[in-house]
This record gives sequence, C-alpha cells and structure tokens, in this order.
Amino acid sequence: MAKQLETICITTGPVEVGDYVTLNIGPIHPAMHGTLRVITKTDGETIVSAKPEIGYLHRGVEKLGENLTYSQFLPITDRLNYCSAICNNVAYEMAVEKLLGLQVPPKAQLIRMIMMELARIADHQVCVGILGVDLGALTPFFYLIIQREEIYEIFEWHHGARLTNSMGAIGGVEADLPERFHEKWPKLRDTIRKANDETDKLLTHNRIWMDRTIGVNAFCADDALNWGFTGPMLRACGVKRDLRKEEPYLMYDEVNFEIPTGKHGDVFDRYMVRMLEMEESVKIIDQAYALYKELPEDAPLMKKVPKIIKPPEGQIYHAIESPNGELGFFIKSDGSDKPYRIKIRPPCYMVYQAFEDLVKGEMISDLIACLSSLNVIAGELDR
Amino acid sequence: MADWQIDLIKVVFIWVWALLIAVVMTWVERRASAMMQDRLGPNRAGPFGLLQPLADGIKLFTKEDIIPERARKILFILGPPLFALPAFSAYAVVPFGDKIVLGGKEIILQVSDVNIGFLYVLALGAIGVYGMVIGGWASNSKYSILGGLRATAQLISYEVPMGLALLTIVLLYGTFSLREIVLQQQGTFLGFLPNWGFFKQPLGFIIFMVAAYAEANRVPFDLPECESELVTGYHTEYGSMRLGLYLFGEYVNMGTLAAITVSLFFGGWGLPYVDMSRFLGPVSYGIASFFVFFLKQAFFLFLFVWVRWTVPRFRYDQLMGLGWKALIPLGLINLFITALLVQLTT
Amino acid sequence: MKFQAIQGEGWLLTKAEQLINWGRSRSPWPFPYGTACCGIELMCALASGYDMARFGAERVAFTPRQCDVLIEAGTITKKMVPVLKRIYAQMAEPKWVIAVGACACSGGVFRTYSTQQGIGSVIPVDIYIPGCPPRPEGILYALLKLIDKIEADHPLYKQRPKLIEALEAYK
Amino acid sequence: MSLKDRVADILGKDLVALNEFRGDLCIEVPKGRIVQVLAKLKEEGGFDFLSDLFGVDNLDLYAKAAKKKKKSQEESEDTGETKGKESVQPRFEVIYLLLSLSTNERLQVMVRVPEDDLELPTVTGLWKAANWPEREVFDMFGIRFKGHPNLRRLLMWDEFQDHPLRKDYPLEGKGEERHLNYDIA
Repeated sequence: MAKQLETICITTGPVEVGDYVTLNIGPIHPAMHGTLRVITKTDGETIVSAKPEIGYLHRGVEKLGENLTYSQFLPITDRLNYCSAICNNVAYEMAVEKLLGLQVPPKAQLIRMIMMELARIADHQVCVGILGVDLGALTPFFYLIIQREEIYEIFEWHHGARLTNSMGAIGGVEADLPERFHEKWPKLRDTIRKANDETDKLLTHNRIWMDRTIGVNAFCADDALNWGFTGPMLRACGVKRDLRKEEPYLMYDEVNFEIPTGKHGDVFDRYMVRMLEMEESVKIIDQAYALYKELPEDAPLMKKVPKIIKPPEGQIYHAIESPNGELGFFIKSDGSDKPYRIKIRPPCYMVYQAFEDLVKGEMISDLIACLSSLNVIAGELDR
Repeated sequence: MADWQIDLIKVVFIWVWALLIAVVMTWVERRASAMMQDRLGPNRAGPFGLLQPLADGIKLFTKEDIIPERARKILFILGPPLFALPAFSAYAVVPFGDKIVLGGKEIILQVSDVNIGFLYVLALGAIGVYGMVIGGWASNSKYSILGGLRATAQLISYEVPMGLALLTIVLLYGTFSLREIVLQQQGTFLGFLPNWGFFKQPLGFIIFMVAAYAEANRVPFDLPECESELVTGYHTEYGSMRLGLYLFGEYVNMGTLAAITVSLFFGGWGLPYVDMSRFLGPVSYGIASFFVFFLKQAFFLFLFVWVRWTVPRFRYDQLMGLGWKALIPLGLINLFITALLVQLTT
Repeated sequence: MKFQAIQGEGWLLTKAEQLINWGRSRSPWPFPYGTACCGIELMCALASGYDMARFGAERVAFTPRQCDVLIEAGTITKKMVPVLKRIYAQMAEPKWVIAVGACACSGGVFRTYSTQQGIGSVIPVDIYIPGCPPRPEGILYALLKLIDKIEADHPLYKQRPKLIEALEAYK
Repeated sequence: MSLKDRVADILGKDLVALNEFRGDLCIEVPKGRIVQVLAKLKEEGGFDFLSDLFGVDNLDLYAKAAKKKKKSQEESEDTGETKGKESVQPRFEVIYLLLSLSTNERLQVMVRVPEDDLELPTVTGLWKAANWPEREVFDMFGIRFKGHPNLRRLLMWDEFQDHPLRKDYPLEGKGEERHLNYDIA
C-alpha cells in the first residue's frame, strides 16, 4: 500500500515511506486558512503525529518596526490579526502610551472600548462561521457574514476602512463616534443577537454537531497553562482568566460582564465560549455607550502628543485581551524616534505550538475541527 | 409501431429525462442553496441563470485534459464513466408512469419490467462505488486514495441496511418487480391511510432514506468528497469533463434514488384517494401519471438539497458506527417484525 | 482555397469561439488562494452581501485541477513562492490569475527580507487590484474585467497557425 | 513586601542588576544560572506562566553609546575612562517574560549572551511554551539552545543562511530566494 502513495500530487514537501502514511496538509488547503501547514503521519485515519510548520506568512513585521517611526508602525499592526485589526491598533497605541507615560482622556478610552468589542464580535463571528464551514455546515457562516458587514459599516463611518482600520492614534482617538452610530447601535444589537440565535439554533443542539465537537481535542487546564494558552482557549479549559478583569485597562473595571468558561477544553467548549463572549461584548458596548453619553459633547479626544514621538530610554511590555487571548507588545526604546526593538506576543502563536499535543490520536476530521476552533490567524502567528 | 421501436423511444425518453433532471438539479442546487443563505446564486447565464449548467459544460469540455504522470492511465480514464453509467442504467426499471394508450396500443411506462428489478437496482448501486474507488486509487494522490477508501467502506456498509429495508418491502408485497409493488400501493388501508409503503413501513423508510443519502454521497455523508478535509476527495486530481462526469453522475444518482424512493414508499405514479384513470382519457392519464411521479420525485430531490445545506458532516468513525451499530440492528428487528406480521396476517 | 473557413474569420469558427467564450466567461470557478488580510475580503466577496456566485464563480474548490481563475489574495512570502509556482503549474489551461491587493501586486508595505515584491515576477497575472485590502466591490469589478477579457479571447485561433501548417503539408 | 524586594530575596546573589521603568520590573541574571533562577522564580516566586521569550540585538545601541561617549570624551578630553570597554559588552539579550497567575505581576528576566558564545540552556523543561519562542530566537538571532528537542528554523526556510533580526542584517535582505527541488521518486 505504502508504495502506491509515494507521490503527492497536490502538495509539496518530503515524503516518507513506512508503516504510516505521511499526509501533508497545507499550506494551501481549504481548512488551513491561508498559510498554515501540518505534516501528519496517519495510521489509517488516526493521526500518529502532526508537525505544524509555520512561516509561510512571515513578513518581517518586527524588523520593519525597527525601521519605522512610532506613528508609522501603527498601520502595520492592522495586518497582524486582520480579523480584528482594531484590537491590535489599540494594543500598540497603549503600549506606546505606557512608554511615554501618558493617560488617555476618558472619552477616547470609551470609544476604544466600543470599537474593540465590536471587533471582538466580528472576530468571533468569523471563527464560529469558519468552524461551521469546516465541519460541513455552510449556512451559518453566511448568516454571520451578513452581520459582520453591518459592523464593518460602523468601522467605515468612524475611520474610513473596513478591514485594516488603523483606528486612533498615539494619545487617543482622532474622531468622535459617528453621528449615525447613535441610530445604528440599537438596531445592530438586535441583529447581532438574531444572527447568533440563528447560528445557535442551527448548530448547538444539532446531534451531528454535538457528536463532532463534544469531547474532541479535550485539553486540561494544567497543560494549557504550561503551553502558554490564553484567551478563549484557556477559558474553554476551565480557567477563569481574562485580562480585562485581571489587569483592567481602559475602563473595563467600570463595566459589568461575565467571563464565560468551559469545562473540558474541547471544540464544543471553545465554540460555546466564543458564542457567549459575543453576548458579553454586546453588554459591554451597551454599558460603555451609556458611560459615553454621560460625558460632555466637547470632552477631549486626544492627549497632546508631540509630532515626532521620542520616548525616553527604557523597555516596557503591555498586554491586552484580544479576541484570541493575550496580545502583548514589548517595546524597547533607545531614545530616538524609532523603536529599538518591537516584539509582538501573538496569542495564537502559543496555542498553535501545542497543536501536536491537541490532535495526537484523534482522526483527520478532528484535526480540521481543532484547527478551526483554535482560530489561528497566520498574520499574527508569523508576523 | 413495432415493439422494438416503442422500446427505443422509451429508452431515449428516459435517458433524456435522467439527463435533464441532473442538469436542472445542478442549477436547483446552486439557486436553492443561495436562497437559503440570503444570496442570489448564479443569474448571469440565461434567464435566472438557467443556462448555468450549459456554461459549465462548455467550459469543462474545452478545458485542458490533465492525466497526472504517475496515475494509472487506463483506470484513471475508466473511473468517471464507471461512476456515472450505472446510475443511468438503474433508471431502466423505474416505473415512471402507469400506461398510455397510443394508436390502440397499450404501452407500459417503464423501460423494462424485470421481475428482479430490486436486485438490479441494488447491483448497479454497488457497481457505482467502483467508479469512485478506482478514480481515487488511480489518481495516485493521497487525498484521492483516502477518499476512495472512505467510499469503499461507507458505501458497502450502507448497502446492507438498504438491502434490509428493501427486504421488508419485498416481504410486504411478495414481489421483486417494481411495477408490481407500485400497483399494490394504490388504494387505502385501515380505511383512511394511503396504501403506501411509507405508512406500512415507516422504520424501513427511515433506514432506506439514511442509506440513500449515504449512497448518494450527500451531506451529512459526503465523506468521500469532504471538501474541508480531503480537498475534494476521490476526484481531487480530476479536471475537465472527467470531473464533469463525476459531478453529473452524483446528480443522476440522486435522481435514481429519489425515483426508487417514490416507487417503493410513496405509491409511484398514483395519487392517494383519487383514481385518475376513471375520469381521464387513456392518453391524458398516461401523461398525468408521469407528472404525479415527477412531482413526487422532485420533492425528494429538493430534500437532498435541503439537507445538504442544513446539517454538518459526520466523522468517519461515527458514520460507520451509525451504519453498523444503529441501522443494521434496526433493520434486522424491522425485518423480523414485518416477517412475523406478514406470517400472522396471511 | 479549401481551407478558407479555417484561415479566415469564417462564420462557423467565429460562432464556435463565441459559444466557448460564453461558456468560459459564465463559469469562472475560482481558486481562492487567500493568504492574508485580502483573504478575508475575498471571503466577504464570496458571501451573501456581495455574492460572487452571481457570475457563476461559485464552485470554490481548493484543487488546482478544477479551477479556472487563481485569485491570489494576500502577501506571498519568499517561503511561499515555490508553492505558488507549483499551484499555477498544476492548473489546467485555460487559466487566469487575479492579484488581489497591494501585497500581491507589489509587496505593499512589506518591503522586507522575506516578502516577495509582487507575484508578477513569479507567475503571469491578468488583473491587478490595488488596495490594502481592496473592497469586495473591487474584487467583483476585477472579475467583471476578467469576464470581458475572456469574451475577447480567441480560443480556437491560438491553435490555427499550427493547423494551417499541417494542412499546407497535406497539399 | 514589594515585588522588587521579594525578587531580590528569592534570587540572592543571582541578581546582577535590577531596573524599573513605568512599573515594569526587569532583572538581569547570570547566563549560566538561567534555568536555576527561572525554576526558583517558578517554585518560590509564584511566576508560573511563561508569557514570552525573545532576543534583542544590542549592536546599534552600543555603537550609539560608544559614539556618544567618544564625542563627550573629545569635548571634555577626559582621559580617566578606559577605552573599548563597550566592545566586550555581550551583544545579545534574551528576555523571559514571566507572569504570576495568582497576583497578576509581570517580571522581565534578562540574560546577556556574548557573540562568541551563542549558547543558552533551554527552558522547555520548565515550560513547554518555550518551545517555539526558543526556535524563533535561534532563527532570528542565531542563539542556540542546548537541550532543545527540535532546534530548527521556525519562520524562515531551512536553507536560509542569515539571522534576519540581527542589526547588521539589512531590512530588505540580501536577495535570498527559495528554490524547491521536488524529487518525483
């Protein structure tokens, strides 16, 4: 049998002949979301080993950061996790602000919060939708995508871009919430809930969906912490940890929200955590919007920042809770107008390195389900 | 007209009909899925995009034909026709109408009333599998062979429950001929229910339906293709019209299975409670019976599409588990009970 | 004289070419080679709001054998270049390529050691879409432009010189 | 007891330097003792989560400092300083970002790695999370980690020669191309 399998016609890479069949999945494969690649050894359909290979989208962002000024690097951060670019923008802005030692005015903080939570919803919608597609249920994906378009509309009103937003600036945000946001938000809240509801009805209690997700790739909390998991992945394992609560930034300590957690860390728990988080995000936006309305209309949006930003020498690390988990920026400054070293700590980098542990002994179909539930975004994985 | 001429006309008619259903189904599938997903679907080729299948066909015909260097060439070429032709052939025993009187001659609307029609259908269904397996194996690609292996295991294990479900029908009606079975389903029983296989064998129908979805390679049982895992499964290496034949064969297969379902469980051409032959002329009765049959078939074809875009896909071991642990025991129990009832009542 | 229909623009051949072009332009099945940010916009273009399926570009298959249009959306790194070349080589003729976004066109903002500066130097590209990333409307517009291009093609003419040569030898 | 005192207490004489900036504490520890120090911090200090691990190349920083010093020296003509002390300063730094899950405190642990001895012991035994970051540091800076289970290039392809994040590597590269030879066996 093995002799017949020597060539791989579609994919590339070394081929081994032995008792196990080496199956190369990716970098171009429907479930690999662009540029991921896993080299698996399978015994029939069971996976004996799965070695992820990354770097197919390594664009040298960190090196680029060392050659651009602080403000110029902001648009580059969009291209990290392109599903929720705003979270990257705000994370970077906040890191530089920490380096400069300045506090952003409250109105800017609230606008950042609202936009970040919208981006979180958009990100989770893609993740859940793609998970459905990879398990064969295409229709929920379309319902969620329509909803995402509405969120994009708000982004477009606010800062003129759909996907790569480059929202705000170092020191605050440039523009107030758009006029139309005030009418749009109550409607949008209902439609987001409706889309989630439809997805929920189509998937959550579906017998096949339950069979495919419950108990698949279950992971225990100790291992997850040892592997450096953060975000929904860690929460699905039952650890109640969210940087919005643990190290509150912006004004997250003034709003009430729950941290949904799972129990077993399986695909179903990850799916449920993401679904519930969308609901929490809607709540956060509601409260942040109420706080926003209390502020006077001409409240400042920007802190005064010099045109050429030259932070003092020193090094800082600042992390926020992005949709995938802890997104941190380490910046070392040498006193010039360019950062001396920028290191990005992407959340899915740590998650994806545990991939072999996650899928060993499962079947090929589970590998696909697992990968989509991790929500690995190649842009921030390879940087 | 001589008998052979009539037979020829019937053969051509059923062939065109099967082709048409498959062609229209590719359009229906795309438009219906678009409808369910708040989209429009193809609407540029012809009115409502009705000519979309034609455009696809022209494109596939004029596309470069690639046979991978390391493929087994003869088998690679043999695969797609081996998949599509048995599905066509199975139409031969489908009674697509009652009878029509033309020129004083009574014509049965069925190409051939074989007295073992049942076995013929099952046998052809089993041959169709070879098209996939050979295609998958001959491509010499790992995704293809995985698809082919899945096809083998899946389709062969689902033949068994399907056979068990069909056996209950045979027990019930005491014949292998499809036409006989349809004739026996006319009228009512227990006073109000149509005399359909569905009402007499609900469990058998469910088993048959599940097995039919598995036979037709449709979601939730489309594991040999499985777009998100095996790229496109057994036909990963196929392009141009060879691919066209595979895609086409799938729809022909669906058409056959829908026709068989209608004949066995839903009274074929007959309407419930109404005997059309009483108030219709001999010619119009023949045509009407064909349309009734067609409408019933169309419903089941749409059901295929409906399910396809609603549910997720099974995993391989769950699929086998469902086949061997649930459907086969159920089928056996159903067979036993039916045998007992038939023995007691006759 | 005998071969006028082949040598000149005969009625039959022109009609046949029109028919083929009609078929090809109505069903450009895409190969969504989405590597980065533009992949998300490509996804939006395929989904409900914009619905690329209207133009027949519906059957999205990830096997190069079955696709007509390679939609390359996103950055191509130097590590990825051999893969892209191979995918393109595996596609069956006739094939077209759309380069979506600044990265695919020219490398975009990523003028770094690991990024390929535009895929045009690696594979032939038919349509370039600027933007970082382009809106779904941009992708649809590119598809329409590609359809125009296909309709203006001469699928039979390409082989005609060879055919004429063969027929001349026959005389 | 503040974090600073606690860390000083735990590490004792392993603590080479301590630096606080905007509330972020960065400690420097000797290169040979890094695994022991991190184990101690994990066991006694409660820093049970490795957030990240990365390298820094200080080549330009030292060059700049040397230039500045030279300039100031020329201006003041102070001959008391010994020249060339900067050149023996270790070129690379590797920084371990630690996090305490119970108290939410973060700590940067830094080791200096000289250019002539680019080797560090691996910490994959303490945290599995160090696996890929260590590979990345090797890929980007050329620092080898002794005992790492699979020390291969992570982001660049295997045949790549240089280490791109070093300061003497140009941003636009040296024109490397990747070629694959598919052997059709």
